[in-house]
Amino acid sequence: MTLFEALDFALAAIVLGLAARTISARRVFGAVVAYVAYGLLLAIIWVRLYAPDVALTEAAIGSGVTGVLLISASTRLGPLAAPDAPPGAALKAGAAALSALVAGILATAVLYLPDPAPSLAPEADAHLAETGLGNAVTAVLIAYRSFDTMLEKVVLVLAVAGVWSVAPDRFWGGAPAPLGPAAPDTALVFLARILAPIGAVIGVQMFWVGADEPGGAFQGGAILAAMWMIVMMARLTEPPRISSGWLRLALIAGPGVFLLAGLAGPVMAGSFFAFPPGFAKPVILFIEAFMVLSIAVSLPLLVAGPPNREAGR
Amino acid sequence: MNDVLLAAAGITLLTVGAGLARVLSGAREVDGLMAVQLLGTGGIAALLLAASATGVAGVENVALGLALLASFASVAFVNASRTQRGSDRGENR
Amino acid sequence: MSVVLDLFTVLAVGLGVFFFLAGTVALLRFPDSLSRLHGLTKADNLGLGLVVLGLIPRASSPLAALKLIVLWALVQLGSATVAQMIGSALRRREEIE
Amino acid sequence: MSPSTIAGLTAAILVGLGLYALIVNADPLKKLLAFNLLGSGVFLVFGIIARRGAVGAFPFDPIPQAMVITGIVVAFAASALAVALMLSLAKESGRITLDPEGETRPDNGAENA
Repeated sequence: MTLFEALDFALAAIVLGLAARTISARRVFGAVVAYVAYGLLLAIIWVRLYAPDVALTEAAIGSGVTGVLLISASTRLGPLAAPDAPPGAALKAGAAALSALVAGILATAVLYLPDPAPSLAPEADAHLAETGLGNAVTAVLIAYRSFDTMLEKVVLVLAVAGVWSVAPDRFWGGAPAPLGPAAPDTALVFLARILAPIGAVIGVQMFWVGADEPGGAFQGGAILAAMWMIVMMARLTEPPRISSGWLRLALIAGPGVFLLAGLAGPVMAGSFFAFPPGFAKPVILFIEAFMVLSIAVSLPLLVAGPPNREAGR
Repeated sequence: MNDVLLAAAGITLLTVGAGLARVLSGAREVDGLMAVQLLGTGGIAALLLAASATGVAGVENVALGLALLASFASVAFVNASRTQRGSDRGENR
Repeated sequence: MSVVLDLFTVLAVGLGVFFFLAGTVALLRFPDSLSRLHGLTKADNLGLGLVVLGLIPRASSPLAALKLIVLWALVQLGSATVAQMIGSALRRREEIE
Repeated sequence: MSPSTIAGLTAAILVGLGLYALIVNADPLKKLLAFNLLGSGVFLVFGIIARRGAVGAFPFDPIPQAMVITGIVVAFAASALAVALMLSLAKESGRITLDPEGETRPDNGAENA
């Protein structure tokens, strides 16, 4: 066994240990701490698999923003967490057997994947020049599989609408609960004041270089979202009222602009979601800019939850 | 030289990872937060070492993203533990 | 010249790794939370700082080197704030109990 | 063993762990965590398929990777919706169990770890 094999095994063991800790921790708080650490290490495994784009997304959304969502949920639900009756031994044994079976089938499938593996990489590369992009992952997201990505933005809008819809009628149009305590740490206020502007610049830069290097609309948008959230956690700003026009416009800007560009395809380039040849890169970056806006707005709103104050306040 | 850097990356990651695993098996929640913080910094160091050794494009961008978010989850945790303790005792601080 | 620089890199990175090790040991061995916090912040500050210092000679361009330094500064800002917050949370807990 | 095989086996175990916890844990928030673990295991399988699709100068197949990126965002959106539903369930009923008889049962211990 080489040194690097040993390191890979050790990394896998720690990741699995953290996963086990996540599901076995008695209190949700401890479980979420383990989950955030798990997400961090998973991002490093993604780097090992030559997937820096995914690693960034996993670190920002899978670990960071999801962690904040779960931790704030556990705070609000914590006092209510009445312990349920523990599951019976039969249920545990059955679940263990089923899980072992599924894991076994999956492991077998992984070990007997066809060799040589099928790959679309040459096709993706062959048409990369037509998009004017250098990052094949961005090309897949915005050009080759653009319909998927557009609908995925629609899912985000629907999720925000779904979260808002659980609010009682009298709070409709009001603002969600604040993200931090009434008197935040002064150190946190300082951090938010310094970090947020720098982070905003880096987020925009990450979107911009995403055309050619790892990065892109999702990663840049997620970092901008995190910066807005840290400003709200320091109580420098409050979550906006959900009736505000700019907010709703920003939410639908991503899928809206994407859809319009797709509909303009038949006129400009001959088919739906086709971009005019020679002019594809500016169109792609234009669409992506609005996607960044929508992602940066929708992720914090999903974390903030339904409105809990009346619209007048 | 590159192998030395990669080995350093691996050792750093395993050290902080093992420390975290050890701490989380204990009962002290605050220590878990500290260990996650150390894991974040160690992970960034490991990524930078790996980026320098392998020259794979974009790894240092991942490190930059992690650096921005390093404090993010911990801030939420401390805020949450404050709110939790406050509500346990029916007070705000 | 490059041998000297390589030696410098190995030395600085090695020392950085040592500090991560020291921080982990502090986390596991120190008796109370405040001293664990103290040991930890020293370690991750110096650990990452030395690793960055060691990698600067290998940076492909001055801009890449600057990026490394900015990254280190960001981590410092974040971890110092978190340490402060954890410290005052511990303090409040002591006052209550 | 290659890094992608190790990651693939890790993914299989993650799916198993997530599925087990999803069935066994009664607390909806823990179910949500388990669901996220299961999901990241599935994403990791996509990741190794992308890595195995390395051809020539390309170190990975970009199509599965792009699908994982959209997948992570959708998983987060689903988690946020689930949290909102839990919070409103808690507000309506004052408890967060999915068990309709949970309240009438004797409170026999927190040992459901």
